[in-house]
Amino acid sequence: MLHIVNKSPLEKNALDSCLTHAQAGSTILLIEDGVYAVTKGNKVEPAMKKVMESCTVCALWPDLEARGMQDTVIDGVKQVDYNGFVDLVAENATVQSWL
Amino acid sequence: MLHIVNKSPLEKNALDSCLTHAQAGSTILLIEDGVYAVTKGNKVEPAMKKVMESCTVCALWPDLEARGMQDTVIDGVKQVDYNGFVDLVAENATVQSWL
Amino acid sequence: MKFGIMVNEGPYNHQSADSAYQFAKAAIEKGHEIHRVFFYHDGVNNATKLTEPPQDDRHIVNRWSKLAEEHGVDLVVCVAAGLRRGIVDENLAAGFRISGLGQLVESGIQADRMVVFGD
Amino acid sequence: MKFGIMVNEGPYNHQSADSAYQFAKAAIEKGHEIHRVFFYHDGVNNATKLTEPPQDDRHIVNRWSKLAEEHGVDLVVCVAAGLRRGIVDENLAAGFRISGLGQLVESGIQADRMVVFGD
Amino acid sequence: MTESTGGIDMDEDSSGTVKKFAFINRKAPYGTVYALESLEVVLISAAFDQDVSLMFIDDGVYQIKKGQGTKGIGMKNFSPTYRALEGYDIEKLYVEKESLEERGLTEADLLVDVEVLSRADMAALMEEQDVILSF
Amino acid sequence: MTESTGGIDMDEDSSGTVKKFAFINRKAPYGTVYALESLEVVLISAAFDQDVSLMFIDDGVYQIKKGQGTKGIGMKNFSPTYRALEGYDIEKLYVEKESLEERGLTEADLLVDVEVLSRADMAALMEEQDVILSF
Repeated sequence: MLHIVNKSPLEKNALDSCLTHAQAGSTILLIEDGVYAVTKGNKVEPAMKKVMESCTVCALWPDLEARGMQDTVIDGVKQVDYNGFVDLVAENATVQSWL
Repeated sequence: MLHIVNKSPLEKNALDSCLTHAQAGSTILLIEDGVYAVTKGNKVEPAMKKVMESCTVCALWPDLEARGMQDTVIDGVKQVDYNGFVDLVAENATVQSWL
Repeated sequence: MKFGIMVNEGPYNHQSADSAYQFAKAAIEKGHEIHRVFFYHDGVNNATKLTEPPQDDRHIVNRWSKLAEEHGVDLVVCVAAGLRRGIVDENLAAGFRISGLGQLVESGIQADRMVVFGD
Repeated sequence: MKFGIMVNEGPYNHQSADSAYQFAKAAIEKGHEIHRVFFYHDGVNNATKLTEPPQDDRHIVNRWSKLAEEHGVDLVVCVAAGLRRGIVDENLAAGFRISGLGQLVESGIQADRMVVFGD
Repeated sequence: MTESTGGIDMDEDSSGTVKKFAFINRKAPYGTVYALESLEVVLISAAFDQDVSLMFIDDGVYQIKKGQGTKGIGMKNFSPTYRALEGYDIEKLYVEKESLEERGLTEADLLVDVEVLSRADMAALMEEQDVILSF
Repeated sequence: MTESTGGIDMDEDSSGTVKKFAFINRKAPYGTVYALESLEVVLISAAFDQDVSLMFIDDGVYQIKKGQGTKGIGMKNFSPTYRALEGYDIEKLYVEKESLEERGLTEADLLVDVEVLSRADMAALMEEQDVILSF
């Protein structure tokens, strides 16, 4: 399953809810304001590092770059562009957006 | 100062932010999805009880009733209708909405 | 007392358009004056005359128009926000007028209170 | 592969309309098919032809129309959500059509993947 | 006509296909329109003979709280419609236990029969779906 | 014309009145339009000779993060406008220390000169205002 989160982790509970529901082996893609979750020093950094032990975490780099956060991404996060986003959707049988 | 919060306390950080900024003596009015904050058993009940020691907490009862939460309001919360909402705005020199 | 109101969300999608209306109506009934209702962000969508909600639902746009007609409330749609979202003279409902952001700041200066409704 | 897309927010106010477009464009460039883009909730506001954003900004509505024109993408606006928000034949931009919610469910059945963009 | 039927006009591709459709409701009613317009999709989906599940998690559990009365806010009370779902053969309603607990609610507060699942079971159920529409 | 001037046409009531106006920014840029459209109000407010303060708290601090580049998302990068505010005599920009810290940011990450305030000082400053516009 591909989980997509587009909300800032400190503004809304969408990421929290995603993290407590994502099964081991899932892929989590962060887009839009969701990308702040994988930036160093954010309050949710420990939670993200923990989920990365069992899930693949990706972030859309155009969204990181728009927000000036491209140089502060947590190690191990896979950065993708819109083509990579399309590939992730194609590779996973189901897609769940956490709105 | 009158603080207005219209967001669910468990979905967004608006109430949190309001509670950490409201000065003693302020009035906090909960409207729309914000009214869930003053319902018994909600995770934020202890935080609401604490702020009630130094601030007046009000809730719009038409919004409580719409959501079926009118019978489970924390003791000490002042329930107002739209007329009471108008009075609160008139009584306080400044109004801050936590969107 | 003179109240300024800012509405930041579109009708039906968020309750803020409803809350703003209920507040304005109650204020008028209590003898206060609504200095202006300023529609910004998606709030400009409150001003389209093309809205046709289901018959058993409230008609948010007509409700505003009636408030303007009966109580002379000044309903101002931000021109820049309106252009971005397709709210222009062509589809503007009765009682609304299109103007600039200066009208919002002016309302903040002239009104005794400013109340923001949004998301 | 066939993708269905659902867009739940209006243009300019939320980035989801932009993300959905960028996704659709990339999918087509990679040789996939967009089965349908279904506009629901405030997403219906993507379909107004009255939009005039500032000249130095992207034109979200025209971008969708071009996608329909060049790649035959089926852009469907929910009739009920559109009526609530004033999106009707009169202000419908080129390339969009108005239809029922069944088109969304049908897209979920026929497409290989369904991706939801919203708030 | 198109409006009331939802424009149902299945072409040959879709007849016969049965997919697992999940409608995931995470938002409170009335504050935003998502709960109401989600329900409208659910009703339409009944005509397509799919395997439909409704899941209520986070603030979505408030959608089916008993005793809603909307006269004071001037909006339509759509909560009775959840009770009508059974008549459309939509019977799989799942509510998350932890989401209820964090809000001080129990199964007795709900206006319709549901199956209460633990968060872990809800997560597992999500994983089984083919199409997930989130509101 | 109306568009570029913001329809400025002060009548007698308002000339001479100076109020403390606060623009409170709590949202990240680009994900929603609030940051951009808030900035448009701020620019217009400069023409009214009011006592204007901009406060950045919660995700609002992201609005003035250095190094924004929006080519990839196809949107306009409006962050340079914050640096132009000084030319409009809008010089009171306040950023909350705790909000920066929770996001791993420091003053050095910001693209414009600001005064960093503790949450307690920010709260006290809010209390002094006459008109608060929140975005």
